[in-house]
Amino acid sequence: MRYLWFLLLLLPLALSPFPYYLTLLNFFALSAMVVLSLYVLTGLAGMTSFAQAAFMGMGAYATALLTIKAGLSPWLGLGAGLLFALLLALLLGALTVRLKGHFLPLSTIAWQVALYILAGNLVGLTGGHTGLTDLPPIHFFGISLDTGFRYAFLTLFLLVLLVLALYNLRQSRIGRALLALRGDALAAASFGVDPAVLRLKAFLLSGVIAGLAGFLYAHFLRFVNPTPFSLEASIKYLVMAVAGGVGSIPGVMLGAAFFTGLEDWLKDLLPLLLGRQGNYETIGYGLILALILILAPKGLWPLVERYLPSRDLGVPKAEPLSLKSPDGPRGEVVLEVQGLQKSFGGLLAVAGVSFDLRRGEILALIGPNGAGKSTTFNLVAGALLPDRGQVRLFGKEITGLPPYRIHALGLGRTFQHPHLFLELTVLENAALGTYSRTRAGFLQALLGLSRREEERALATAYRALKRVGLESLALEKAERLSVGQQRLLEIARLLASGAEVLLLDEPAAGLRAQEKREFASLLRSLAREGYTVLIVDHDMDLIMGLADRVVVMNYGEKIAEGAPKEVQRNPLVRAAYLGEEEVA
Amino acid sequence: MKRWLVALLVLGLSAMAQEALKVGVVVSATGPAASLGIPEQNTFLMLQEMLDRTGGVAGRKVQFVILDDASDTTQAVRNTRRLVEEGVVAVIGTTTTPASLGMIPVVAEAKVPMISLAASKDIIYPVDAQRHWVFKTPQTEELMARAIVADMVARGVKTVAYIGFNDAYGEGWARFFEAEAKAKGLQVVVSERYARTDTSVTGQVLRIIARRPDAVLVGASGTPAVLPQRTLKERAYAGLIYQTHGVANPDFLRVGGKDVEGTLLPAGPILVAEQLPSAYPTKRVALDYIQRYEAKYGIGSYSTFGAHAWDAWLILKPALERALKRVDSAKDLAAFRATLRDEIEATRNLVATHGVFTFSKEDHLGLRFEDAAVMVRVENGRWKLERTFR
Amino acid sequence: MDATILSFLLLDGLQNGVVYGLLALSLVLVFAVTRVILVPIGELLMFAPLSLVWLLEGKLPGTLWLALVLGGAWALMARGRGALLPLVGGVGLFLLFLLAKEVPPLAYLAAVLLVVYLGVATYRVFFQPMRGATVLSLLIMAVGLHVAYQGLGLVFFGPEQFRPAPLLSGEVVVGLSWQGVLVLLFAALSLMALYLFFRFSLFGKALLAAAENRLGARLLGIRPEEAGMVAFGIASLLAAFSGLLLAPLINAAYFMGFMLGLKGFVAAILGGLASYPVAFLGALLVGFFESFTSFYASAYKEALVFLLLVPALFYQSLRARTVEE
Amino acid sequence: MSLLSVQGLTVRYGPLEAVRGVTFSLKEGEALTLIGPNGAGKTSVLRGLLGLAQAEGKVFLDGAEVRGRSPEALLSWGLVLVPEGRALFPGLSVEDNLLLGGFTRFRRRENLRPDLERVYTLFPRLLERRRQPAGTLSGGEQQMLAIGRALMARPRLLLLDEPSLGLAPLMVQEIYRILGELKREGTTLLLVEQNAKMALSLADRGLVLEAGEVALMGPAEALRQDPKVVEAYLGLSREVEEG
Repeated sequence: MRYLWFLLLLLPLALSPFPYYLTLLNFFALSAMVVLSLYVLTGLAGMTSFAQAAFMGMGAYATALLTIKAGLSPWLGLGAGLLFALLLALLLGALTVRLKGHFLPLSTIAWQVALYILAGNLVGLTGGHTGLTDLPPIHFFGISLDTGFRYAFLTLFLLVLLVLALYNLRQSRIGRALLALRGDALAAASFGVDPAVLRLKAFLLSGVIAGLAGFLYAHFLRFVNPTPFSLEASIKYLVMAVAGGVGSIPGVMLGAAFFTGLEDWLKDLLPLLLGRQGNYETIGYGLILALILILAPKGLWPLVERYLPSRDLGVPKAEPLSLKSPDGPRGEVVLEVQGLQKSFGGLLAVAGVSFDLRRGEILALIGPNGAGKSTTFNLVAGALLPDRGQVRLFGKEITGLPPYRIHALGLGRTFQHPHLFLELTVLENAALGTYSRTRAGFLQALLGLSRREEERALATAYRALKRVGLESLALEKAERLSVGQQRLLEIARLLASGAEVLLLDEPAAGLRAQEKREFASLLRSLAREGYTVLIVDHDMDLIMGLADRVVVMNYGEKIAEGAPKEVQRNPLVRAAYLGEEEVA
Repeated sequence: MKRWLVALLVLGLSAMAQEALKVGVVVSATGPAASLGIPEQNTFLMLQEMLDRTGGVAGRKVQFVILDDASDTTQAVRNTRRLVEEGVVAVIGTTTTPASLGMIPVVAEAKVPMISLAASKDIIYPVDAQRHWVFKTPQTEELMARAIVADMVARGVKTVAYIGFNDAYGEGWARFFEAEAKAKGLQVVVSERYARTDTSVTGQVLRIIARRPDAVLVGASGTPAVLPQRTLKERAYAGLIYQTHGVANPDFLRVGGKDVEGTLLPAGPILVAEQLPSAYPTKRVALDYIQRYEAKYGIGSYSTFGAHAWDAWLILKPALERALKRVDSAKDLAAFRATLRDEIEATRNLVATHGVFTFSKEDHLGLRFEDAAVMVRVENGRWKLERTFR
Repeated sequence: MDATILSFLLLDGLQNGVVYGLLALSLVLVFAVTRVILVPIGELLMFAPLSLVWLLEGKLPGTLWLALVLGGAWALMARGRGALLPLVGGVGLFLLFLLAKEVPPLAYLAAVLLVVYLGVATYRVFFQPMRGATVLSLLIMAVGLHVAYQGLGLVFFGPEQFRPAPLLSGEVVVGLSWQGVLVLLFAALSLMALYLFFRFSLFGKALLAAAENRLGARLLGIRPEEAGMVAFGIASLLAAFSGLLLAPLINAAYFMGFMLGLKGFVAAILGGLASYPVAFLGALLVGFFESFTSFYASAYKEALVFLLLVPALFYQSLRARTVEE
Repeated sequence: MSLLSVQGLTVRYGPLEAVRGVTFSLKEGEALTLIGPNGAGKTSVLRGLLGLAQAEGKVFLDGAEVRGRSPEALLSWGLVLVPEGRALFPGLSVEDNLLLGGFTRFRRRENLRPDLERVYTLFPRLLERRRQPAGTLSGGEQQMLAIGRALMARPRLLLLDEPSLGLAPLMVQEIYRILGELKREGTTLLLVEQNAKMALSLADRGLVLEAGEVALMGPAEALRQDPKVVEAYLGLSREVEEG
């Protein structure tokens, strides 16, 4: 299917009688590369950049300087261009990817403006605003790519390769992790994703892609000056991406094609409509953009996509990854919590809680709303930093480690509200669990070298789905699942991750009676296999029949611990739950 | 699909207008250079009307295909390719230097003659394989800087400060003016930049005043050139203030008002056509243009920029006539374009509004300093001829 | 540098800074209430003096037709009783413009009302239908409108600058014109008015409430679309007045607005897009910084002004609490 | 005639049904409580009722069907919600928060002073802190403020979502004392609670929600004694089947 993109290479042949349309085609390809870099950044990683044109500029100026001033081959220029774009991305990324929310896009505006002015004023180096002329054309096996026709083959070929590479990326563990990161950094981190590092890598990739577009731009125009690398240009690319639909590859490509064509089309049309020459394109451009945003807030592509057949991936058949099944003596202490304390503002949410978790048991942490259960849970899982106290996993201190490190040691968690990625399939959601058990990096993913590992990861995920009984829904989008199924999917994701200690945060909330019973029996059988479960819940009905031991909390303190029956009779517990008169 | 339709439409239209000779025009009708580009565009619209009335060139209709580049390089290149494809015999434009530079490889590749309307010498110098196809009508900054520096020297100026746009225009002027000034023994004490959109240049002006230069040159175009001058006045700067020919439009006087009284600037002679001595070669042609332009767009509406466009046509028209005699444009467009280029290069002593053009293999500007520049002073809200260099 | 230069630079920075400040306040207000980063505020600012110039020359500016068209769209979208406001407003505006030709006091009023009407209509027609969209989509919409309005500005007013006569001419002292004093006074006055509005008027508080907690405000009957209209109204009002007062000093033109808006935006970000006083102080900082960089390194001025953002963004990002589950 | 009548209310979040076919009604002056464990759909009932979530089913106020539900429209009828999490304006002062509670009435040029005084009489603590930003109040005080703010709108029917959530027991008792007082004054209450005992001690009738459906409905006293309710909360008798 995806190889159909190679059909784009037929376009220059079809358009060869119309050199102007070849030019448009080249510009489309260049814009498409830049918006693809935005796809990586915004569509996958959830960051927004107003500095893509600056990365282009890096690629363009690097090759211009090398080829004009040093007389070197454009191919060396390409290397230099990519390197410079990468260095810039590294610098900006290191400084900015940790910025939160809208701070990141705003800081890219600052970089963009600053770099533009730098390019315009370092006259000796960059030729200033006037620019550098007379770039040599690219030679390819002795053929000079000096016409729009020939150049279109190069740009389109690279574009198609890029598209395919990005499809590979999207289908890989990295793509999944990026999407997860965009939707929910905490959930991603709890499956071994280091958010800052992965974001930085996405930023680098995006910068390099834009740099490549810049290189191609420079040798196509054979002239560089700062205007094509201005804030306005960056905004234009962002507009293309968002209007087309930044969440998918065809979406951004559609945006690039639409807006590349639109301006010219408006140039033809508006004078006819208005009976006057010139000046009206920008107005029409702005208004059409406004219309798209109002009528199709997610971009044009989702409108088109509806009418396209969706493709069926099929069930993975490869050999699952070899995960070590839980072993070790039952009853051995796997998780040790000592004197945990955490306060928010002045409020002491957890006041010195200690308990042990033993292999193969189901321990329930219960208590009324606001008792500090969830906080305790998050402290153990690494989502919060404790003020005091210690947590040891398999005898190893994990206090204060980030979630992605803790996960690697064999602890997995679910969330109070299922943290799933609704636009991904059930299978992909489960496969996210395998992130820390797989190795492929960005480069392997892009080049499609991680396919085997990927298939095994999917097979692992599928096996986990089978284990919880969701295999029939594997290819559905996760948004179609009921609450109960979502909870099961979270468990499947845990199982696929190879974690042995499962921390479940209110897994039964919102389940119907029958679902609860099934859920309970699943947990019990997991415990029998040697998994260890810590469960936080309100649902006494479930807990009392399920847990081996219960720890009861109220007002941040542990008020009781023991077998369910004992705990039920504890007057402190009754008071806490039913609001019966307190027994002092 | 849509592109095909458009392409077919374009082809169809061109088939219908088989008779017409198409001349491509790229101007900056929007964007930062719009104040220069719009009079150029107006001139072509006016020319189109005239040609439609008079029946064109050598019995052939002429159609100007005018495209706006929004002062943007990429857009200019796209426009140029488009014009080339639409079968234009020549391209005129564009308004700004960087965009014109960007167009050069395109016209060279397509082998179409081009007449730029932008300032920089880089556009036509050196005449290499690519610039073989490129000519231009406006005076270069180098030429105008020569006029300014000559005037400064004549007035005994020793030290001079420069403040110009932070763009290609300001940069080009800084480059050529500072070189020329140094060559003539002037000392450039400070060189500042500001943006067209700046709302204040107090910092730059204070820095200039602190160096007490004998004269200040403002390297800016259009009404934004007023701001530094007014700030200099407000800060009681008493020295001479020079502007470039980029301000030679009525709006500069309108916005500048009292603040720009006494400003000195080099300009194409057309700016003060009426005041030129009757022997001045360009006077008649210039007055003719002014009269036509004002008849269409109103009294006092003409600027020197539109006249560059007019000059381009004055050059192109006889070249077209000559080329039409040699080659049939309908049969062999490529040959016609090449011939047209040769005929443009063969232009000798062509009297236009801004000077007398004589092209050669080495010189694609073709203007002589003596004819092409005069010094003008603003007096009582009007342009006053200060001196000619003849 | 000596004391004279220092004082000139400070004065210059102050005068620019207060205008950025007013724009920053408008941007913060609009962002807090509607999550829109109002990029076209610069165009609104420029429309006021340019429309005024046209009126004083006895011509109807194109902005009037733009406002009326948007008002018509607003009326269509509002339907029912909601259409009354745009319809009555539009007719009133049109009549006022007919009366205000070459009548300076009326022309000033007309220019202000035009921009306010245009601002509110912009919200109703373009942003209100997008409620619930992401900040990024809203930003892209704002950018689209900026592009369209700037294009329209060129069509309506041509490429050159215009300089309406100052309300007060002459200089108080060297370096400070009476018009400049007027700008400072207006800034002080609007600051006070805004303070009083938010401090003492329940409507002002309702606006703050809508910005602090949308759900809470809805539950109390503060309609988000009304709050949005008021926020846009106030922002356009400030922009219109700033534009009218500033134009004689800086020469108004269609292309002048964007940078002004962007600098106000820088200031608003310095204030974290949340704090009014910090945003205003940030604006003064931008003004001073700009003034001094234009003295020391004029070519790199914009670069330096924008890089001023980077440490501020870092500080705010560090301060912003980690988002918990 | 009942003040509020809800028929077949179904609330959806995307494909999820959080509430299925819930029907109940409420007479003037009555207090009804919706109880049930977490995730049972209690809050969703309120959201659906107010038009804050996608909902089907009919809602009648004073016997007239409400169409085009929105919080603003229902507010003008006198239906006021104290939401979970309270949705206060933390940067505004206590008094400003209260005054904004009467925003719609203020627009009708009604005097808010007497109401303000009434709230201060009910919650003397708020009077002490009237100049403080709401964000600096303790949890209990914030809950008082949220209720006080709702009272400023002169509710005919006051909806409260988990007013005891996260509060210390003394504070919970204080809040319920005040709710009792409001009830005596004739305010109709619809109370969503997890704290079943507390809620049932206040309400006239109760409705137990389980997995989005009505499991039990009846007089509060009866529910209080009903072992099933205790069971639903503490799971005292039922054993989970092995499977």
